[in-house]
Amino acid sequence: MKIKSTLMVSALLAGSMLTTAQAETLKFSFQGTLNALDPYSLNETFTLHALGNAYEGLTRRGPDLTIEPALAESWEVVEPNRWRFKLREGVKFHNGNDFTAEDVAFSFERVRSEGSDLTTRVPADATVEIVDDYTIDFVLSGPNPILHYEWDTWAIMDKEWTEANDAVKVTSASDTTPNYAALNANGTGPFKIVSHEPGVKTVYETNDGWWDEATHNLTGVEFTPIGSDATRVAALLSGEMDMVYPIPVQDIKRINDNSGTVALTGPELRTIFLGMDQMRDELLYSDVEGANPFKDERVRKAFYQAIDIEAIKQKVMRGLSTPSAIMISPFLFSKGGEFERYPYDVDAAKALMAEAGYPNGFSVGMDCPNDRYVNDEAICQAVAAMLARIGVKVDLNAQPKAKYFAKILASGGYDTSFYLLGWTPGSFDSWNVLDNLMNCRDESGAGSPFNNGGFCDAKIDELTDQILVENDPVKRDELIAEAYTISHDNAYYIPLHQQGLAWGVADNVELVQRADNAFHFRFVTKN
Amino acid sequence: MRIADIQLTFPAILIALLIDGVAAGIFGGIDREIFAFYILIVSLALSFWVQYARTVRGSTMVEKNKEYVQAARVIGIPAVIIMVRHILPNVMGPVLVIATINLALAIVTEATLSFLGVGMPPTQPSLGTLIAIGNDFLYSGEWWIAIFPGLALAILVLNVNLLGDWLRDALNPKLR
Amino acid sequence: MIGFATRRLIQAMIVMLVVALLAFTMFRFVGDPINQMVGIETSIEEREALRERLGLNDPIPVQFLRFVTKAAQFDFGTSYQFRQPVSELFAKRIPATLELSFMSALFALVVGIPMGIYAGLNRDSAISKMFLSVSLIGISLPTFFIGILLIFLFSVTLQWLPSFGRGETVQIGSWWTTGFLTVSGLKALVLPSITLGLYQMTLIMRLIRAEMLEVIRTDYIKFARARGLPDRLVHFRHALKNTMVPVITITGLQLGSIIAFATITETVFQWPGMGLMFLQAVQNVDIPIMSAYLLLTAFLFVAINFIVDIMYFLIDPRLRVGRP
Amino acid sequence: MNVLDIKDLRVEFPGRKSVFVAAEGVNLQIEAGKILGVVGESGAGKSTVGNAVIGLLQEPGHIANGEVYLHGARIDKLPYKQMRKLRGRKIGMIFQDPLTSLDPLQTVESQLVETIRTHLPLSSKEAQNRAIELINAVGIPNAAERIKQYPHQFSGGMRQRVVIALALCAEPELVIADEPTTALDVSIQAQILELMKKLCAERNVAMLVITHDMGVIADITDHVAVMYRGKLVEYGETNQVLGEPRHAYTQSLISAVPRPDIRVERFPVVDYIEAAGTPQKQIDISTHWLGKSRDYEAVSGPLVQIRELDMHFEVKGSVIPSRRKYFQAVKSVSFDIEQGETFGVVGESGSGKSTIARLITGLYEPTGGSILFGKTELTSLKNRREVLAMRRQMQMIFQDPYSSLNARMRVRDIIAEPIKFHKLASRNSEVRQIVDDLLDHVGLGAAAGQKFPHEFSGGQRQRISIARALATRPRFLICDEPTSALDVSIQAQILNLLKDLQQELGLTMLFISHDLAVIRQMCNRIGVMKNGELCEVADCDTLFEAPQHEYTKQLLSLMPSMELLSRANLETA
Repeated sequence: MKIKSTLMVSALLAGSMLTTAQAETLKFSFQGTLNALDPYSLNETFTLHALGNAYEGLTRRGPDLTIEPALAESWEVVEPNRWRFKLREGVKFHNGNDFTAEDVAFSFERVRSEGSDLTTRVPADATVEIVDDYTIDFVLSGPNPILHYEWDTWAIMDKEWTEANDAVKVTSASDTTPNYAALNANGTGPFKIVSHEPGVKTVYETNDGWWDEATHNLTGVEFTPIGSDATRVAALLSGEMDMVYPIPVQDIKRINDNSGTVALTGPELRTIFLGMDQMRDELLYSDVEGANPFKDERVRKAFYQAIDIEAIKQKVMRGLSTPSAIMISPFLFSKGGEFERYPYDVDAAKALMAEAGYPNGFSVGMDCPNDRYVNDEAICQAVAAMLARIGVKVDLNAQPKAKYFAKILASGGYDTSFYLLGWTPGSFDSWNVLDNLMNCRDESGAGSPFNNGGFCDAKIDELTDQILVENDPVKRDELIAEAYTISHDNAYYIPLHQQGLAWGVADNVELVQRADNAFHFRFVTKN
Repeated sequence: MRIADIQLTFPAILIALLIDGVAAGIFGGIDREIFAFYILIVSLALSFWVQYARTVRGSTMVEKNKEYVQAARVIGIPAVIIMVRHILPNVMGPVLVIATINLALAIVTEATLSFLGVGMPPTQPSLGTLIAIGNDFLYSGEWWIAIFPGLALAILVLNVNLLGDWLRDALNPKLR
Repeated sequence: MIGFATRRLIQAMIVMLVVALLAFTMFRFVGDPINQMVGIETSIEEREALRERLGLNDPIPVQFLRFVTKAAQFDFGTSYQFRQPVSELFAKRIPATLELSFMSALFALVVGIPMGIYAGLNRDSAISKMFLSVSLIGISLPTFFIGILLIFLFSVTLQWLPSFGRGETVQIGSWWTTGFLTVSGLKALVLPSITLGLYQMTLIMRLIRAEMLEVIRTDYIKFARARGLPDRLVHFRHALKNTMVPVITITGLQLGSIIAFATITETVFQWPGMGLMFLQAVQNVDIPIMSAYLLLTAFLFVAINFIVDIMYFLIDPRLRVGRP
Repeated sequence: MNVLDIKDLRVEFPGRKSVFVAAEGVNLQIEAGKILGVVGESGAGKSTVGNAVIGLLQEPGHIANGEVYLHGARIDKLPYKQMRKLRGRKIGMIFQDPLTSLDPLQTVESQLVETIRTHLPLSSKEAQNRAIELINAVGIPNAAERIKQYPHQFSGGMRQRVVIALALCAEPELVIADEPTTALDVSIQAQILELMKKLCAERNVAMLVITHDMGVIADITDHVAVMYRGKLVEYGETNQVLGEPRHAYTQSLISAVPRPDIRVERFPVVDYIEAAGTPQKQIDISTHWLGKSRDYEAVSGPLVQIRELDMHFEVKGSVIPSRRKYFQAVKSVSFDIEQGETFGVVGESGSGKSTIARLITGLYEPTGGSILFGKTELTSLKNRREVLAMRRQMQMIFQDPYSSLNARMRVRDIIAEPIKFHKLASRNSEVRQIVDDLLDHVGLGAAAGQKFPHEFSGGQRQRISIARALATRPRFLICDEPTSALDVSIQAQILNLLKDLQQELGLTMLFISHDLAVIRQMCNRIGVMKNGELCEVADCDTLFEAPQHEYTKQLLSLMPSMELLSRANLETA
């Protein structure tokens, strides 16, 4: 009886809630905020894709991340160093302006101008040549088979609109006056941004003049950031939200058990791994004096083998992770499946430690973020506990990401001995991983800036350069595999897993969960 | 007292947050696991001292005009000794009362700091950290992770209050 | 009175300046803003260039001077993350925080005062003892936890009240938005106000009770009874009014901390107020927002203190006339 | 017919372990227009009787037996609501302390009007008029204006008038006045008593006056009841009871009252009075530590010479000196205190007499003038050792026996503190011995040292204060109203003790009091103070027999007449 009355009340309330919103308005929430609307001001997954519903690039990616034509109908490498893009005709910006090659050329200059956070979208020494209104050439200094890999998140802006509104200069943090483009959006995409209150709410409306046929049935979208995990989940459970992400792994069961909601999970592209200082002669945070144990391959392997990755998967990630043997998701590298992790073997690890001269282990400080990756702090705790079994005492320093990154990156002088980090190659290509994480670097970070441990393997550097200019896919993949093998054999990094994606969705909503954690409204239908 | 007034403009939680930030900035190079504990203590202490200062000041202003203080002055006892031997024991009552309430507040603040991600390191769990962690598990059906530390805290606070009441009476010779 | 006001004003300005200095110095250590302003792949040189453009490489006194000069003209700079003038951002967020704080204070007073009076007048009754114990449990649970529990109960399980946000708001004037005028706005206020006001309510209740117990013992209450005045007059006109002076002091101070504690509540309920913005700013090391927030809370606190002092004058006639 | 008739009243206060009987077998009657006094010392149960009549006994106290009739109607069993209606309407009450009896946050008018309208069916306008009339009737000028003011804007005496007006608000038939003048200065006290007497006669009100002050009884009552430990020991016409007391307690009580008209060497020690104990061990002063010759420099002439002493307090501070406001507490006061004499200073509250004491002991620093102690100029002492040497020679006994002892120290430690501090004894055992002897000497017994101050009565605490003052072996003792908080019988004991000590130890004393009668018993010479100025200095007898200054004459004229009081016991002293 009681249940029945509760149900009645909730039904009534649900009814009253529904009447206030149109049935086809999608309400969703993400943990972070959408700040400036300028598509070049922040190179960050959520921002790029939230804006990607209003702005489009020359290419786009489908549900399975394959590259599709978007504003460019087709493209070809006409000469090894010259790419020709045929642009789509009849495309209009939200304000009614026509989309032409002028706009692409303008966006090309703007994206690599000072203040842009997306300068890597185009090579620094490339130039652009307009062939005609709907054809444009990109001229490079050398071959680059992955030139367009990240162009789905390089939004094409309207030259006329940007110039008219005095927004040619990219909105940068150092600006003292707000840039028009930071508060308004004018793209070609399926949705228009009609109101934007940073950190509070962003409202989208369907763009009826979109060039492509709409597969969604939405009239509008409301985005509200909710920082607190529990509140975000509550908003879904109470029916106030149609979709929220990410959801904590421990709440997946609850969301599935709840009638009317379901948790969508899947592997993400981001690889979580452990890095070790292999550059300094003595570790900053350790009781080992006069030596750096991480310079010894046996110690690195001992650490590797001491970690029970299955336990982390089951206990910490609640099954929602894919243990990884290499530094990239198998989705993004065809030969990824050929690698295997060193087996979990405490005795072998102990033997390695003894062999390396640390039979009783040593102590080491570990840096860990506590608000960046899925259960990041819990993973570190688990790792610390596992390493204790081989005598390594880990002093864990878990901090919010603002402090964490300031400490372990170049800006903090790579102030770490042992750290946990996650990496998604923006181009979905291994070269990005090698270039950022595995090449030699100097103390200021020139080279691979995110090789925090600072290991240096000339062979990997050499391979990286070859991979960049190798246009033959098969040969290229072999070179990549070779680089990863070197890393694996030397245990330069300890890859842990690809973390899982977890989205909470109302039953009446159908959508596509892409492995890059991007949410595109054009795949959504709401009944 | 002006300093106290200024500090009152910062609520305890912000002070703790800021001190924690500053300490981490200054002692960034030192092992956090060892120092987090002390940093937390210092930041909590620094955020609560004002209340004690104000209360003691209020009581002292009353006590110092009492004749026993004047009697001590007539004997010639110096101010410092009068403060320590005569006034201090007589102003401890209200201090104990706030202390008992503040103990709860300190634990709660510690929990809140953990909620904000700057509390105790995870390898040294505290009641507050437990509640903050359990908070994330409330919906998953693992309600006990947060509820039991919460209950423990409530019972602790209740007991400390009773202890405080008892202590206040026990230290007062009038009620002995 | 005017002398008093100017004296307080000068004090207030000194307080504000010190707060500004403290806030400014402390933020140097909170973290590196640059990391939060750019994507992870941005190169070191670009980061350095940005740092230089922001003036973060200047000596701290120079930065502080620049900050204070601008702040004096209500220019708090541009937010690093939102890339909008901080003053505009705050103008949009202030109504949310003030409405929430107002409702919490109201809740604390409306519930706390009667409970305090009851517990003061009937010190040995079972209900009074229950009030006291329950209130003790109330203060021993952290705000965020209470918030989540309330959401769990009233939003998720019963689905009576919204779990986040302000509901629908109505624009009044050029910049004030209010949630008081819509049903969803009022519904949205309920849970955050209770969460935020619970601690203050406990405090006010305990304070009123203690003061009542004191006042009830005074001669003038005895005399009022001896004159045959009905209990209603004795309790409310004489006793309650006399408990009000300390209550106003504490409540005034508490109002300041309500606004500050709102940071946590706003985070839990995704309440689009200043506190939420502040905590986000802390996470992202958005120094302009952090400094402006601290200055603003300090200002509000000073303003509230000032109002409290004025209220003393209204309530206590002994302060109203100059002494001979 | 009697307005009030109390028959066989018994009031009990049940405690956790036993029942405390606050009043027992009390029978009293008052006729309209008459005043009945109930007199007794603290704890005698006199206030209990008043509270029982008006139904305001402190919980859990209750009337266990007996009946109370008002105009023949029994009122002790009335339900709460009906009793409340009687209060203020039929029975008015006046409390002791006018400073705390009025709600500080309400105007006098609103307190009057609310009381009037509670009891009488008047419109607010009518009630207001009645309030003004009442205020006029109790002798406050400018009633219409002053009524709008708040209690703190009235002086103590004026406030007590307001309290009386409030008590008379609804034309009660009976007024209970509980110590109505105890907190007031002599001159004000006389006026208030006069007013009460007048109103009582004019309005034909029966009045029950509860007091410990024989002067008040003698002044205004028609009948008097003497209470001792909850029991009525004597009841009769005032003339008879005071003039020819029959009960031994009444006799001893009366004999302990200091008289302004005659001087006695010692107050008679009356066995009936609660035993304070006599020294359990006689100390031979000539050999004892206490009497040991002190290494003080010899002085010829006056011990203390005060010249042109000035003291002002800053009332309102300001950065600009011209805007500061001062209160002149002591104005150009000069006098000498001879060695071995007791110099009395008398005056009303606020006259600056206590300020002088504090200036001499160094608690305050004078703003002008000089204080010569022996050959040392106290105002110019800089060296700490010299200051301490001076402090040791003069000690002070304070007024309030409750706050003058640190509640958290044992009595032994309190008394030992000055000895240890000034290093007057070489060993701890010696200190202990001295403390024990001192306690014995002031009549408490060495066992008292173990206890805490709160375990003692007011009189006993004052003895502790005296012991502490003696612990530095001073040659100059300042007594600031040492007995004003004590009952008469205790006062008599303390005054005797002080006299004895002075004689034994050859002390010089400065004795400050508002009570002329006490001053007369204690002092060789007297100075009269008013508003910070010394009006007159004269020998004790001269001052009382032939006062010179107008103010002295006025003060003397306001003394309640004690002629009624029996002199029987005085001769036995």
